[in-house]
This record gives sequence, C-alpha cells and structure tokens, in this order.
Amino acid sequence: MINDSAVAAGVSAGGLGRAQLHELYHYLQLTRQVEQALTNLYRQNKVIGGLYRSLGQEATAVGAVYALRRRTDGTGDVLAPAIRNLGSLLLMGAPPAEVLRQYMAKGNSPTAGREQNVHITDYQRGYLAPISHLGTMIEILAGVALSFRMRGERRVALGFSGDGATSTGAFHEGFNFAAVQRAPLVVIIENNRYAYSTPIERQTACESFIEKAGGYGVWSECCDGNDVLAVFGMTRRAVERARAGEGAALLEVITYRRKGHAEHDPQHYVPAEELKHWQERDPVDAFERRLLAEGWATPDELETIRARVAEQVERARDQAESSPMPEPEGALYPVYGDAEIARPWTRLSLPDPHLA
Amino acid sequence: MINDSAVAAGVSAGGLGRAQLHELYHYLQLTRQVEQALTNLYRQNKVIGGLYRSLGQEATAVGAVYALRRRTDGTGDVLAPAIRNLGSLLLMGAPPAEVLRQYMAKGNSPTAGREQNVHITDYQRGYLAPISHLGTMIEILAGVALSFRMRGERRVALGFSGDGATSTGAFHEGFNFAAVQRAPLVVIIENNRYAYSTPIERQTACESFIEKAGGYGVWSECCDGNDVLAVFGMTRRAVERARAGEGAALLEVITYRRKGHAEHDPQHYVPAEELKHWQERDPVDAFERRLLAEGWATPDELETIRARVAEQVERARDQAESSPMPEPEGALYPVYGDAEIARPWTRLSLPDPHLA
Amino acid sequence: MATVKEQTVRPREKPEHVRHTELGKPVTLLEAIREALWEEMERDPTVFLLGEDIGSYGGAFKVTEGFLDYFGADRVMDTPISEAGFTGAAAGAAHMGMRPIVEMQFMDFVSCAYEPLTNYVATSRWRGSGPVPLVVRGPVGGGVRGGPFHSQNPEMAFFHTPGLKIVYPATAHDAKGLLKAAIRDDDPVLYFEHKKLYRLPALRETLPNEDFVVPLGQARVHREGKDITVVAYGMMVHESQRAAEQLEQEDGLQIEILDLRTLLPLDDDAIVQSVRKTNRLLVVHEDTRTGGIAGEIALRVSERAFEWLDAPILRVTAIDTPVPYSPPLEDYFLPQVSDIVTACRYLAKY
Amino acid sequence: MATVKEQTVRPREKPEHVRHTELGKPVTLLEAIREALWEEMERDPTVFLLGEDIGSYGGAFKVTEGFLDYFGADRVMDTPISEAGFTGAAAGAAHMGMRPIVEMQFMDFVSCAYEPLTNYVATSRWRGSGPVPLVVRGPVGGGVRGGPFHSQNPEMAFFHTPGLKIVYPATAHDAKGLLKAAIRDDDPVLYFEHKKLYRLPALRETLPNEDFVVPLGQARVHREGKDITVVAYGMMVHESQRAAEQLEQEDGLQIEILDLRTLLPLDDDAIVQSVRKTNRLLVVHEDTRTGGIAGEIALRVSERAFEWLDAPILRVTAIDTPVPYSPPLEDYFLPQVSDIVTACRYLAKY
Ligand SMILES: Cc1ncc(C[n+]2csc(CCOP(=O)(O)OP(=O)(O)O)c2C)c(N)n1
Ligand SMILES: Cc1ncc(C[n+]2csc(CCOP(=O)(O)OP(=O)(O)O)c2C)c(N)n1
Ligand SMILES: [Mg+2]
Ligand SMILES: [Mg+2]
Repeated sequence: MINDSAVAAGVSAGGLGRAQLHELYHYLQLTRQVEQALTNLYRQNKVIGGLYRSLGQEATAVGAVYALRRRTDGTGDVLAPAIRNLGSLLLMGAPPAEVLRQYMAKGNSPTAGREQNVHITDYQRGYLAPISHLGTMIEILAGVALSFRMRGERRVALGFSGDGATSTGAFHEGFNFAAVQRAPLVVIIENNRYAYSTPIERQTACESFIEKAGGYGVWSECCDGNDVLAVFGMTRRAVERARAGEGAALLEVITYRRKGHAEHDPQHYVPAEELKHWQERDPVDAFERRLLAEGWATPDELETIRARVAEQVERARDQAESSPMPEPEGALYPVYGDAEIARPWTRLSLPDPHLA
Repeated sequence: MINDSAVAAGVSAGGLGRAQLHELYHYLQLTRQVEQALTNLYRQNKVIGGLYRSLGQEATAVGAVYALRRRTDGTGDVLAPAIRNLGSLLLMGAPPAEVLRQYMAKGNSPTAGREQNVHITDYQRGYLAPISHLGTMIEILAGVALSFRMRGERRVALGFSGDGATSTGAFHEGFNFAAVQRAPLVVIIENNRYAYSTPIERQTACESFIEKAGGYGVWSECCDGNDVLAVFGMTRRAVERARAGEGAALLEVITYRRKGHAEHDPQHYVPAEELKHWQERDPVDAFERRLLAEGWATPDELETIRARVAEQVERARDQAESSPMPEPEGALYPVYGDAEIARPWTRLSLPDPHLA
Repeated sequence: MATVKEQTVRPREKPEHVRHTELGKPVTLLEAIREALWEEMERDPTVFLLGEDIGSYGGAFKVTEGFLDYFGADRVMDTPISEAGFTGAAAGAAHMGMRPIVEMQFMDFVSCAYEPLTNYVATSRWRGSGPVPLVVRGPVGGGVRGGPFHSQNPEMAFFHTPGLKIVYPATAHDAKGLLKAAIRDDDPVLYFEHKKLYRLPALRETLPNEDFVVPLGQARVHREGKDITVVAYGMMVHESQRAAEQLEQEDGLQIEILDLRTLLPLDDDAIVQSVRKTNRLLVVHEDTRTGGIAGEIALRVSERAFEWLDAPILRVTAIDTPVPYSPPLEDYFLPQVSDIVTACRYLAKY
Repeated sequence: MATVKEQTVRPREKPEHVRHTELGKPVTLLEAIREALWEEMERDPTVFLLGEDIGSYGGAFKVTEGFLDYFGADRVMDTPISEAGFTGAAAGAAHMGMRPIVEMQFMDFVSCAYEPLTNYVATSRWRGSGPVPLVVRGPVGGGVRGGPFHSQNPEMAFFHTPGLKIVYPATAHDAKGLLKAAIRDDDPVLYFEHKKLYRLPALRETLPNEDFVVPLGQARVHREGKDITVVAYGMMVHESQRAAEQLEQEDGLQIEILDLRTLLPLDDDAIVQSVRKTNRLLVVHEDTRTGGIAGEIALRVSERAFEWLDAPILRVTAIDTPVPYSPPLEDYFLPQVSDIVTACRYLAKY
C-alpha cells in the first residue's frame, strides 16, 4: 500500500503509478470528508471549541506528506502539522475515529480530552502535536532533524508554517538553527493569503516567501499548492536532498483558505471575486479532472473511492459519537514522571482536621 | 560645526568638505582614544564589569552616524548603539567625561551608576540605551521609526546589530514589522566575523548578511566597514531613502573585531594571520593615509587633531576619576512614576514593634 | 507584496455600539472596555492600537469593531504575528511620546513578549530611559473550553517584575475606569480581560456618562462582611459572591469579598485592614496553585497582621496542570464555588 | 558561508581539569559541575551540550573547557544566538531519545526562551507528547557587578509552571549530585549556578569518587538548630550561615538552616518539619521581594503548620528593582547578613 517504492514505481505523474494516484485521491477525499463531518458535528455543538478547516488547501498536506517515508514503528520521517494540516495526520495513519474523538474532546481520544484538534502525538507513526503558539514547532522540529543528523539516521523532519507564522521569532530562530546545522528539516510555507483576517501584504513586505530562503542559505522552491502532484514533486525533491545530507529547505505553496479562519469567522474581509476565483481552482476537483483526462482513473474507480471514504467516515463518526466524555479526574494526568509529586494537585488543601 | 549641510557642502569625498573630513577624523580619533583610556582604567580595576572594545571597527559607528541629522533639542534622528558603537554616542554629542563615568559606575554618570557602558539614553541628543539582550533594540527602534512615520516627522531611526544578533527572534520580529510598515528604520549589520567566539559560519548559512534583505522586502547595500567614507555614503543613501518615506533598509559592513569579545577574552580561537590581515587594514590608519594622499589634510593638521583629542580625553579622564561613587540608597531610584509605591522596596520589613 | 494603504474616510458619527453609555444603556464588560478605548482615543491623539486582526476584523473578540473606519489604519494597526516585535515597537513609540495599546489576541501569547516586557519595558524608567506608557491588554481565563493555550492566566509571569503594573477587572465599571487609568498612567500596564466575563449578561451595568477613572493600585470591597475575608479578582470575585450568598443563607456567615482589581502594585493596606476585622483569610484565584498570588498575600499578611489571624490562611485555586480542553476536565481543574464554601466553613469553625 | 565541520581527533585521555575528584583533589562548585557534565557524557552517549560559545571557547565561564576536543562538535555544539530556537530544538531532540543540556550564557537570557519552556516543554508530558528530558543550565545571581542583565535570579519566572523542575545548588557536592540527577531525570530541569559561588575557595570540597546523585525535590539541613528555621538556597545559604554563626556567638541562638536545593517541586515536608520544631520561620532569598518564593513557602506553612507558628513568617530579600551595576548600589540591593541577624533577633524576641 503506502511504501517507499511508490516514488519509483510508476511511469505516469511524478513517477507515481496508478495505485498511488488513487491513493492520493483517497486521502484528498478522506481529508475533505472528515472535515465536512467535523463541520456537521460542530454545528451540532459536538466539536468542543473552534473548528479550523483546510477547505481548498487539502492538496498541500496530502501531497507533501506523500513524499515522506511513512512507517508505523517509529523509524520513519517525522512531521508536525499546523492547524490546517489534518490531512497530513490521516496520511500518516491516524485513524479517522481517533481524530474525531480528539475534536469532540472524548475520554478515549488520543489525549484523553486534555488537548484538542490536530494536537496529537504518535511517535510510532511519526507525528508530533503542535502547540498553539505559532512558530514554536519549527524550533522543535529543528531539534528532531538535528537528532537524525547527529545519529546518522536517514530520516527527515517536515514542518508546516502558515504565511502568518513566518513572522514569528520562533520560526526564524528554529529554522536558522536547522539551516546552519544542515539538519534534514523541510519547512513548507503554506501561503493561503491570510493569517486570520490579515492579508500577506500586512504580514511581510517580501516579494514572495521563498525570498526568505536566501537569508538562511537554504534550498527553496515554490509551487501551486492546489496541484497535489506539484506539491508532491517539490516536497520529494526537498526531502530527498535533506535525506542525502544536503541540509534544510524552505518551500512555498500558493493556495487559498476558502473558509474563514475558523467556523465562527464569516470572513467578510474577503472579496467575493477572490473566493470565486479560488473555488474554481479547487484542488480535489482539479485532481479528479486530471485523473480522468490523463486516463489515470475511470469515473467508476473514483466513485468507488469516494463511496469507500464516505463509509469510512460514517463509521468513524459513529464510533466517535458513541465514545464517552472523560472522567473529571482525568485532569490529574501527570505533569511529572515521578508519581509521588502530587500534593499541590488540588484546588483546596485543608490543614489536618486535628488542628482545627 | 556638526550640521545638515555637511552632506552637500564639499566637493571632495562623498560630497564632504575639508572641515567635515577633519571632523570625521576627529571622531575616529576620539573613539579610539576614549577606548584606550578605558582599557587603561580597566587594567587599574577602575572600569567596573567587562570592557568591550571596538578596536578596528571605529569607522562603522562614526561613518554611519555622520549620515544622521544630529540635533541637541530632541528633534533629530535617533539611534541605539550596540556594545561596539561607543563612537556613535560620541558623535551624537555624549561628552567623553560622561561616558567614562558611566563605565566607572560613578554617582554622577548618566545613569547614576545603575547601568553600565553604552547603556545611556539622551532623548535630546537622540540616543537610546540598549539592554544586553541582543535583538531587542531592533524591536524598540521599529517603534521609534513607526512613531516618526505616523506623525509625519522626517526623522530616521538607526540601529546596529552584530552578525550574531541577526539570529535572534527579536531582530526578525522587530525588523519585519518596520519593513512591512515602511517605517524609516535603517539597520546596519556590523559583520565583524565573530559573535564572542562563534564565527559567522556557525551563526548562519547565508552567503552574506544582506541576503536577508530579500526576506524582508527592503533595500540593502553592503560596504567595506573599515572605509569611513564608504560607510558614510552607504548609510546616507539608506537614511535619505527612509527619510523620503521609502521605508526600511538593511545594510551590512564588513569589518573585523581586533580585540577579544571583551578585555578578559584572549581570543585564542582567532588565527594569527587573520588578525594580522586586519591589523593592516586599520580604519583610522587607512583614513589618515587617504586624507594625506588626496591632499584633504596635512600631517600638521592631523597632528593637531590628535593632540586636541588627547587633551580632551585626558581632561575627561580626570573629571571621571575624581567623581564620587553613588550613595547606596541610589538603588532606590523609582521603578514606578507614582512616588507612594514604596513599601516593598526593602530587604526586610518587620511588623510594627507594638505587635512583638 | 507592496504594502496596502487603506483608504479611510473617517466617518463623522460615533457608531451605535460605542454609544451605549451616552444613550444611558447598560454595558457589558466588553462594551465597557470598548468605550474606554474609544473615548481615550478621541481624547488623546497619541493613543493608538496595535495587534493582530484588530483592524477590519475588529479583533478576535470584536473589542475594536468599527475602530478602523473611524480612526484609520495608523491608529488601529494590524500587525504581523510577532508579539515580541510589536510589543517592543510599542515601547519604542511610547518613548517618542505615543501611548500605544497592544492587544494580545489571547493573553496566552504574551509569553512570546516576555523578554521585552520584563527586561526592557519594566526597567526602562529605572535604567534612565524614561517611562514607557504602554498598555498590553487581552483576553485571559478559562471556562470557555479553549484548551491549554487559549485559557491561561499569565499574571504570575509578570507579578515578580518590579516596574510593571497588572490590572484585572471584575466588573464593567471597573473595566472602564481602570482601563482609562491604565492608558493615562505613565507606567506600563498589563490589563487582563476575562473572556468569560466579556459578555456575561449579569455584569451589564449602566455607567456614569461623565469621564471617570478607577485609580490603579486600590482594591475594592465587593461585599462587606465581618466573619471571613475572601480576596479574589476577575472571575473568582463572582464565584466568591455565589459562595458568600450560600454561606449567608445556609450558615449565617458574613463573608467579606475584596476584589483586588490591581494585582501589582498589591493593595496590601486593604487586605490587612479587612483581615484585622475578620481575623480569617481565604485567597481565591483561578490561576494554578503553586506560585500563585496567594503566597505573596499570605506573606504580607504575616508581616503586617499575624497577631490578628485566628486561623491559617487558606487558598482555593486551579490545580497545578495546564488548562484542560474537555469540559469535565476543565470543570475539575477550575476552582469551584463548593471549594470556597468548604474552605470558609473550615475557617469559620477553626 | 559554508558550514565548518570541525576535524576532531578525540584524545584518549581525560584532561586534568576534569579529574580532580578521580585524583582525590577538592573541587570548586564550577569544577563539580564540569565533572558531572563530563561523567554523564561519558556514561550516556545520548547526552549532548548546546549553547553559545561552549565549544572552542569552553563557555563564558569555562565550564565546558576541553569538552569539544574530547567529545566532538556534535556533542558540544556552538549555537547561533537564539535561546528560544536552541532550547526548542533541544526539546525536539529530547523527544527523539537524546538528552540535551542547554547552556544559557547567562541565565538572564533564559527570558528569551520563556515561551517554549513554559508552553511546550513544561506541558509536553501532560499533553500526551511524552517527557522532555532536558536540562537548561547557566549562571545566575548578583554580587559580581554584572548589572541588570547579567545578575538575574530568574527562578520565579518558572516556579509557577507545573511540569518544570528548578534546581539551585549551594555546595560543590550538591552541584554535582543534583546535576547528575537532573540529567538522568525524565522531566525538564532548570539548573541554576550562582556565578559568585563558581570559584569560591571556601566551597572547595573533596567528593566521593564513586558515581552519586542527589535526588531532586529534597531539601537539606545545612545547619541544625532549634530556635529559628531559616529557609534559603544558593548564595543565601552561605550568608545565612554567617548570620547563624554571629547569632550563636552573640545571642546564643541556634539557627536551623534549610537549603532548599530544589525549588520546584518544593520540599514542604522538610520545611514544615523544621518549623514544627523551631516554631519560627525566616525565608532568605537573593531574588527580589514581591512575588518571590517566600510567599509560596509561607502559604504551605500556613496550610500545614499554622498552629506551630509562634511568630510571623518573615523574609529577607533583595529590594524590588533591577540589579544595579555600581558596587554601592548593588550592595544596598542585595540581602545582607545584618538583615538576617536583625530578622532572627526580632523572631527570637517575639
Ligand atoms: C504566537 C501566536 N500569536 C497569535 C496566535 C493566534 N493565531 C492563531 S492562528 C492565527 C493566524 C495564523 O495564520 P497563518 O500562519 O497564515 O496560518 P493559517 O491559519 O492561514 O493556516 C493567529 C494569529 C497564535 N496562535 N500564536
Ligand atoms: C539574547 C542574548 N543572548 C546572549 C547574549 C550574550 N552575548 C553578549 S554579546 C554576544 C556576542 C554578540 O555577537 P555579535 O552580535 O556578532 O556582536 P559583536 O560582539 O561581534 O559586536 C553574546 C552571545 C546576549 N547579550 N543576548
Ligand atoms: Mg495563512
Ligand atoms: Mg560580531
């Protein structure tokens, strides 16, 4: 199924064979349909907290992560998603039911309800939970990549950064350290034109985000983020360079955030024509057209994939919905490794009654 | 003396007239001789704390600041020096005796002994005390420049950053904000090859520091930092662009730190040939040769300047040495504007005696 | 990407949503804050706002909704995502005579500006670089299922830094009066807005139409009582009030509630005065337990009112973990009214 | 600027200056730290060092002198000036099975890494991302004329963050044993080294040649006594000792000194036990006053030993300002032996 030789096998697009192209389509569909299920659950108040969609950007996470060595035994490449990279987790093997439970704050979610949305870690599958503070994960991933280089492991770390997150000091310090250490870190700047309501023009005065690469002395490339094969190809080049010891890379994908920052944001700051322009460039539709036009898939095959995904998501939603919320004492999950350090874990501590 | 028309007046080097060239020489000499006096005082344990020399880099501070509008009434350009820009303060009008008192932690120093070395603020003359944390002043200066732009004042903020300080998140966040706001901020990266013992190769993988300009979308230039006229010319172009509303600029000067990081650093990590190479390119000697070769000054004129500076420094040192140390209670200088907030300002507070 | 310059035609009229008080209508805590910002910006042209998405979006919580159109992009400035950068820049502008107000989208992100705030801003006056009249404001607090990074109470990160002031209002009146005082103050002020109080209907209050300030550094007796002093702030003032009502009904206890309002400088005069009356002290804070402000309060009381204490000083706080996301966990994490009741009963019996 | 790869020929022999203990010679606090680092690096190949100028320069205080030659550039890594970046990176490496030790050139600069330490590192285990076995170490403290930014005691910036541990040794023995324990601990540890104690001849001590650790979280009775408990750490242990000796001679008082050693988690068992014996408590910290650790100690004692207290809990601390540069000012700023004497006399008479 998912395997390394994927890259070399086929003769068609980007070296990918038919089965692999179908797999890409599967994960594009899975991402979109899981998110659609989340939107429905959100409207029913079953997603706790905000919901951040990647509608129209799915090709970035899916295409990029398809270029990684995905393993389930903790020996593969490692990534940290940003908020709009749910697809990357799915492709790394996160079961949809787990993901839905996490968004629904269930007791049997990967974090047992302590954390939210894509904040999930799985060292075996190779993904690290981000924290909300933008930029921080680039620092963390610099160290992940550094450890690979230090130990001579041919593994790569992949990070995502929003256009907005590039302005953080954390992005700068983390990426510069990786660059100077020639650590195998690939960072994809997902330029979706907005950071919340802030357009890129108020984020940076640079011509394009890969202009930043020169300042770090790293390799860079930019591509159409709504073309899953382009994203895959570009990422693969960067990943294989990094794997070969040629150091970090800074990539940019040009895409667009079709929904508001989160479901609660009506995005009134977005011009209607802009939205329309990008609707017409939907990455899933575009890939579908391409698959059919090139003869890489038949309409029936695609329909089968979509139906299989729908079923999968339906089953996952049932599993998640029927899962229990956590027990309150779950909040007492240890902050320290030493079990005995427990006393201050209380809201109120009364002196021994015999003193009273 | 020091005035705006300096730039336009002469017909010789960089538009500078003879008097101005002599003035530049004066300040190069003043910087070097004040620092030499400090070294002597340091050896006598009269400089409290560390001493950070700019030997071999004096042309940067002096040449750059000569391109500013210097005023004494708080309406001119504003700068924040880094640790190796003592010359910039002198050129902005800081009296040498004040500077020496500050290094000697005297009670009548500009900070009354609370702060050290170049950490001196004078809003009238236009300089802001840095803090030790590298990069922070770029944030502060971004706001200084922003306020000029917001109020339509044709003033410019000038910042210095070491090669090492460019790696800080503060540098990135501060400069990016100024760039996107087209604030009149000029930052000079003083590439002296080392940050403490760390060579630039371990600081960044970029080809040269002005490669960073593209990532911020700003104008940039690089020049020989040991050529005072080159530094002056380059800075003047950037400053006048900024003054005209064309936004921030990132400049680089190539120079060399001839002493250790501080007087206590024997710089054993520096190759002897490297040191020799740069000794031969001493910026004061080079300017002296140029002045003579071009006929801009006679040996007598230069000797007169040197003697005048020596006398000035001698007098300043006497004044500083005879100044008293501060009274201990000077530590209680207010941290708040409200005078009554004083109670916790004590090392020990005993309950009212009638309770005991 | 060339910089966009908004074309702003400044409308003549103040929009409705900042005229509640003018029209004699009650305001929520959020509206009180909004009016304070607006009025101070009208009063003083050096006051300006900067932060993420505060312009056309009006801020994540819509505090500055409508400000951009009226005041223009230079006074309502959207920033890049760089809390240290724009906080430091605000300090620089403050040096030059401006009065910047920085919005943190969530106060959780003020941790990114910890360095310039504690090293540069707090020390500036003392270092001889003059005052930094700067306000850093934004939403804090839990109970809204925001998870570990949108629910923090970061007061103790700064409480230990001489030179900063920390303000944390619990009522609409105080929110407005304290914010105005903070903006006019020459010292840097961190101003915390509990996001669960922002729109709480019970906090609606009709405010005086005249300009008023609530001086910084003064606690307020929220409820008078003679039996036990409960020191609280923010959301916990209201939780303490609920506990006090229950204790009055069920136990006949008269709880005095002191709302700190300003955490730094701490109004220990008010605390000591109350404790000398009630002889019993409970501190309630939503913040986590170890290293919370209760400790400093206990020491000040020990130093100044030890002889008046008839019982140990106790505290009700959140537990020592990050703020959990899932409702049952977060509810377990946060201080409960029942905890306050239990603590007060214990103290009363002591 | 291509990356330089140091050609390191790993020497066979351990250099002299990390063999003091092996040779039965007494070590200073700094040498104890150096030996601990060296031994742990030899013991465990996943241990590595990163920080500014720790390689060929051996660190600003020469703690890692000679390490680069022996262990090579990958295990003694000079970093760009980016405390947040390399601290975050250390956390990432720790996730992958490494045991990084970060040196802050001065602990004053840990403020730059406040965000990743408090948000990412401290919460990682609880968030489900596993432990972060990471040590952040470096020089702290005043008295060396370092001025406001090379003299800080930053413990209270982190004391309030569940998930972090804070260690602050006062003796060479503890410095070595605690550092080894910290490196082997699965939780992130901030390890503070008082720069004025680094080479203090009086602290020279011959250490056991066997491997030993001093467990984290346990205070130590530095001096036994029955009249007053003085809780201190770092430099203040020694200032308290001087005061205790004076008080013994001049007043016949027997002062018990408790050296906290680990600040977080706080060993309140030890404090409470001592206070139940002496019935009087003075906390001495070099750190500034408001919001210092004395508050938390006071509250824990109030919660657990109120009935044993025969006098108010007092504290001797630095004043609430930045650390001043000029000697007369810094001496006024820092807690004095005479303050401790005064406080103890007051408590004894109470
Ligand atoms: C340090 C920090 N500041 C502010 C925020 C609040 N915030 C969350 S997402 C966001 C916008 C992010 O924009 P971008 O990086 O472009 O990512 P996108 O949402 O477009 O994928 C902001 C400001 C944050 N999470 N972290
Ligand atoms: C944030 C921070 N980290 C570390 C230091 C310690 N430090 C002081 S100067 C210095 C080297 C600075 O190098 P560079 O920026 O190149 O300036 P130069 O000394 O060469 O002029 C270091 C690491 C500091 N002051 N601030
Ligand atoms: Mg974006
Ligand atoms: Mg340098």
